[in-house]
Amino acid sequence: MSRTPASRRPGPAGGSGPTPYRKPVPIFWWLRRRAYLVFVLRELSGVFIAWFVVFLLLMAGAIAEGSDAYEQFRDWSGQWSVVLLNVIALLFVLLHTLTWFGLAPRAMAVRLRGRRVRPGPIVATHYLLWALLTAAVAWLILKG
Amino acid sequence: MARRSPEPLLWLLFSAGGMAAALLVPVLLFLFGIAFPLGWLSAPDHTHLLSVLRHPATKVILFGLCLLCLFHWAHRFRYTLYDGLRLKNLSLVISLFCYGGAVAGSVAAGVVLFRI
Amino acid sequence: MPASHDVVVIGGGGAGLRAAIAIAETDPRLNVAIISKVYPMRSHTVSAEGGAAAVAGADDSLDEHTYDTVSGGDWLCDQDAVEAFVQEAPRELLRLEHWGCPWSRQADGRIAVRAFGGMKKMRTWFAADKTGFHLLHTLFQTALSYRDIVRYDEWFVSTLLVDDGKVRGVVAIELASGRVETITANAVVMSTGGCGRVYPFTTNASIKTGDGMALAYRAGAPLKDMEFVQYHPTGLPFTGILITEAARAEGGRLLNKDGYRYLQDYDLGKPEPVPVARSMELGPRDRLSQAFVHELDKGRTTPTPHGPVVHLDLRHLGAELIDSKLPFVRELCLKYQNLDPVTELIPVRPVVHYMMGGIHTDIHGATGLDGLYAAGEVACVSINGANRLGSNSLPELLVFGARAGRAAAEYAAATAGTGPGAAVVAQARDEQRRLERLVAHHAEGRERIADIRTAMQDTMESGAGIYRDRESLAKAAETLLHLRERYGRAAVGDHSRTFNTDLIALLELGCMLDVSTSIVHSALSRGESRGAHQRTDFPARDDERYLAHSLIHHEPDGTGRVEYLPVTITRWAPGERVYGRQ
Amino acid sequence: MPENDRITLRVARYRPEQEMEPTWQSYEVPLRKEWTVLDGLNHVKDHLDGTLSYRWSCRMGICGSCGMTVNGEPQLTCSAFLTDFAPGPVRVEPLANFPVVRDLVVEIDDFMNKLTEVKPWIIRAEDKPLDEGEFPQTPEEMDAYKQYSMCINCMLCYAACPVYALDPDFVGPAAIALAQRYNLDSRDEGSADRRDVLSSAAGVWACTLVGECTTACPKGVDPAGAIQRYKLTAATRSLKDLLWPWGQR
Repeated sequence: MSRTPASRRPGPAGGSGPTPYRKPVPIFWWLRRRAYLVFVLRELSGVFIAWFVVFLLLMAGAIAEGSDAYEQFRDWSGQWSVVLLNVIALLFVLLHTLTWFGLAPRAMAVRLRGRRVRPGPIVATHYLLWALLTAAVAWLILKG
Repeated sequence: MARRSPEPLLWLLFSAGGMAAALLVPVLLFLFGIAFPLGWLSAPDHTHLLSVLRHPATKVILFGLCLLCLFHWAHRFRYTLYDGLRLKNLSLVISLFCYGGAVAGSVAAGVVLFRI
Repeated sequence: MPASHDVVVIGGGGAGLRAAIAIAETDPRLNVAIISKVYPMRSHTVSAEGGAAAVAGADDSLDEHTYDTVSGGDWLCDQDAVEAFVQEAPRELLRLEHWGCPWSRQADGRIAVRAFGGMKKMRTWFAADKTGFHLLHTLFQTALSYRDIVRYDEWFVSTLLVDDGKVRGVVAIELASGRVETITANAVVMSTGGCGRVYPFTTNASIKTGDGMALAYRAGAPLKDMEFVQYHPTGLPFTGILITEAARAEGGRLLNKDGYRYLQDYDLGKPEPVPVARSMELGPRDRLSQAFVHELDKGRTTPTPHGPVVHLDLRHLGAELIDSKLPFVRELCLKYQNLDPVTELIPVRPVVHYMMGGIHTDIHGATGLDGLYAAGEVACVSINGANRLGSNSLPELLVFGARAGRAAAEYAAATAGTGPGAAVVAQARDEQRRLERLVAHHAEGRERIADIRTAMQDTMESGAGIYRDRESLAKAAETLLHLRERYGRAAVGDHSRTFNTDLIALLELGCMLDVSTSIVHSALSRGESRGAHQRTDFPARDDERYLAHSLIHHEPDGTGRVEYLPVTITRWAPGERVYGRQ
Repeated sequence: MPENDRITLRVARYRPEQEMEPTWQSYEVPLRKEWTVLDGLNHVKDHLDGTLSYRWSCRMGICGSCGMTVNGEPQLTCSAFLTDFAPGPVRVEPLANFPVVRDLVVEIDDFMNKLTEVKPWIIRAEDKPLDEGEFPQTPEEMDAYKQYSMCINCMLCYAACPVYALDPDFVGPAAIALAQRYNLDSRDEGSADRRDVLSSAAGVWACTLVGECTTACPKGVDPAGAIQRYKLTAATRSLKDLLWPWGQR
């Protein structure tokens, strides 16, 4: 079957009606609906994840350089402005985590014994994994 | 049919980054960015951290985390500029900036981490 | 230069789409167009719920399906047509399966069937309780794969062009622009569906205004058996939304105000805990709706602000069965009745559902006019006789849609090259002028379209309802004549060319007035009670005089001339309709 | 609720022959507990102003004609009850993101074309003869696509989608969901034929998973999920092609 579809307005001489009205989209369209605003904030979380990478590398570099550099890094990261930035970043990252786990069942069609697994258990598995990894990382860092 | 669109691979990197970030970034950011600076928890000493960082597994994991996070940022930021600021007509510049940034950042991460 | 096609199909519902595909398959060189006043996927086929009957099981036979259909139709069916229908139905439903229709399945992957009213065996294929929806979308999406089928979406056909007894095309209005175009064709397939909207309380969508019946009737094709109007026993009060017969096939029970299964009082069998074929709640629709009227007369219905009701009880079926087999019933009850059938009774009352009558066609869909074919509810072949069995209408539109399509394709191929004559061009020009004058004329009108429409609907319900008699019908005929006069003074306040739904409402009302007049005159003429046509002044069936189809011809004064055509009997001599007993 | 309760409908009017952009017109209609917004509009059409244009048909949420924007949200007006908006006024506008033809009527040609592009029909290398009977399909196999087959083409998802608003080339939620409906059908062999359109820049990759299409869908189709799943399929496939370029397909 190698049919290709037609998509044309039939009839002779084409449309003669008046032009339809197209509503313009404002630049800040995402301020008009709560759901759109949440979406844009979610997308902005990417910026803070990038910031975290920068922060992590600065710290790693400082640790590698020696204990003096590490102390300097600690002084810098203890400034209220840096802490505030990290608090905001953490809030965005948490928004990312929650929305990410919430959307995970959308992309995955997990099948167990022929049956599609419902979204609930998939989300729960993500949270469980998150808890385990968080505990492991915390243990590794704090055990010293 | 060999159409080579980079989108699928970029999306895979974005997705992997999203997952890695969701799982690992909150605890790291909370500890090093907030809890230790504010003294809620006593910060680990330099020797301990250095020994953790020197472990090859840590290096590989952190490098992977940085790379994926950066590509995650790049993908999202690109679409935020496209849609949120309606700049799709600048798509080439934006793509270069975002993914170029991610590549550069990843190289920097490699240099920092693997020199420890 | 008018647009021209080999075949034009009017109506993009199940029958029209099936016809268009059949035409494209029969002769790929033919240029086919579908003209529809709505986008095809909006067509009323979408609302069909319960299923589509076709012999499937080893325990079933074509003869049994034929017998159920013929007895269900009170022996007014043409038996040759029914035999062709039951024979081709399974292949049509199977073809739909190959086209992707998500028929409900058994655990092993084969097609599942369910019981249905008036059917002795389980032979109703179903897609949960959205069968019509899936059937229509499957057909529409499959039709998209035929590049040569041109679509005129949201074009309203205002007249058929007829030259020398042959249909040569149509004049149609494009809603979006208001332009009026002549579209010529060598053959026309009419598949615009029914006319439930001539009644006040109907399951039918707002678009079911009998346009195709009226167009054919005015053009000279007679309408057949118009007095047979099916009332479905279970509609939701106020909205008239259909609660499918499948609800009863799965075990739902009808209860009067005392919680009593009243159907046992009307020679429909004894109440059993599980559904029994051709018995009680699985009796035919005409008998069930008539039983409701008797319960009403005995004061055993429950009054509500929207009329008296009885109750449909599904509670004993449980949530799991309802969610898997009847999800739409639950959805509709929750949304429109604010109740959950898992735990509550559903109030229901009879509601106008289907026209057994329609444009007279032969077994190939050919009408009384050369070049005009018809299929689906708009047509009367007749396989439904005096009462259609539930789940026969979907296979009917497939079987006869395909048949009409093939016949139209052959006719168009045979008459190819004969362009429209001068008479057709003149007619088209006249129609264009008429439409322009119509808008100007009705701009001065004072009568509200909705008022005339409501008056017509009330007239039909009181004069030609479940039970009628000479007096009620004669009065209805008189009122309709008066309404025609008022129609001449109807007001069209909208003078825009762009998407003028006021003008369309006017044209639809004109069609409905013609169709309702044909119903009333056909009903007046038939002095017997048969199936859905119950005359209190002639309570018995009269095979001596009326084992015949009524054919009503349009008269210029707006009335109709009724003739009779004998019913085709092949192997099933008329007998008693027996339900609920051996 | 007293019988004489009333509610105001603020309706967007657009008469292209008379005005350059839409204006508002208010109508007062009875507020009854059974009445939907559509019943309110019908009351206006029948008794107050015959010039108001809108589409409707089945009034039972299955034909997909009567989608409009009610108080800012895309909804089927036959399923939106007036009492839920009391005391009003109720703002009724045409569906967002589509060109407005007249009053509450929008042009959906764009969707109709896109629907055709994604080839929403069974594609097979070889047709199976009818004499061989049906394609067996277990309830589990049917479950794989059933949800996506419930789309009534009402266009609420396009009206809710900001990506479609910004980029009219986007194939869009319903069309992609319907493509997936066939891709995931065990009878179909046409996923390769649909790949070009679906994995183009205007296909799934344009979607940023706002998720509003799924929220707006009155039939629980979850187009956002359909798109995500297709992304995963396409990405996995690309990865395989990259790692085993010599592998089969």
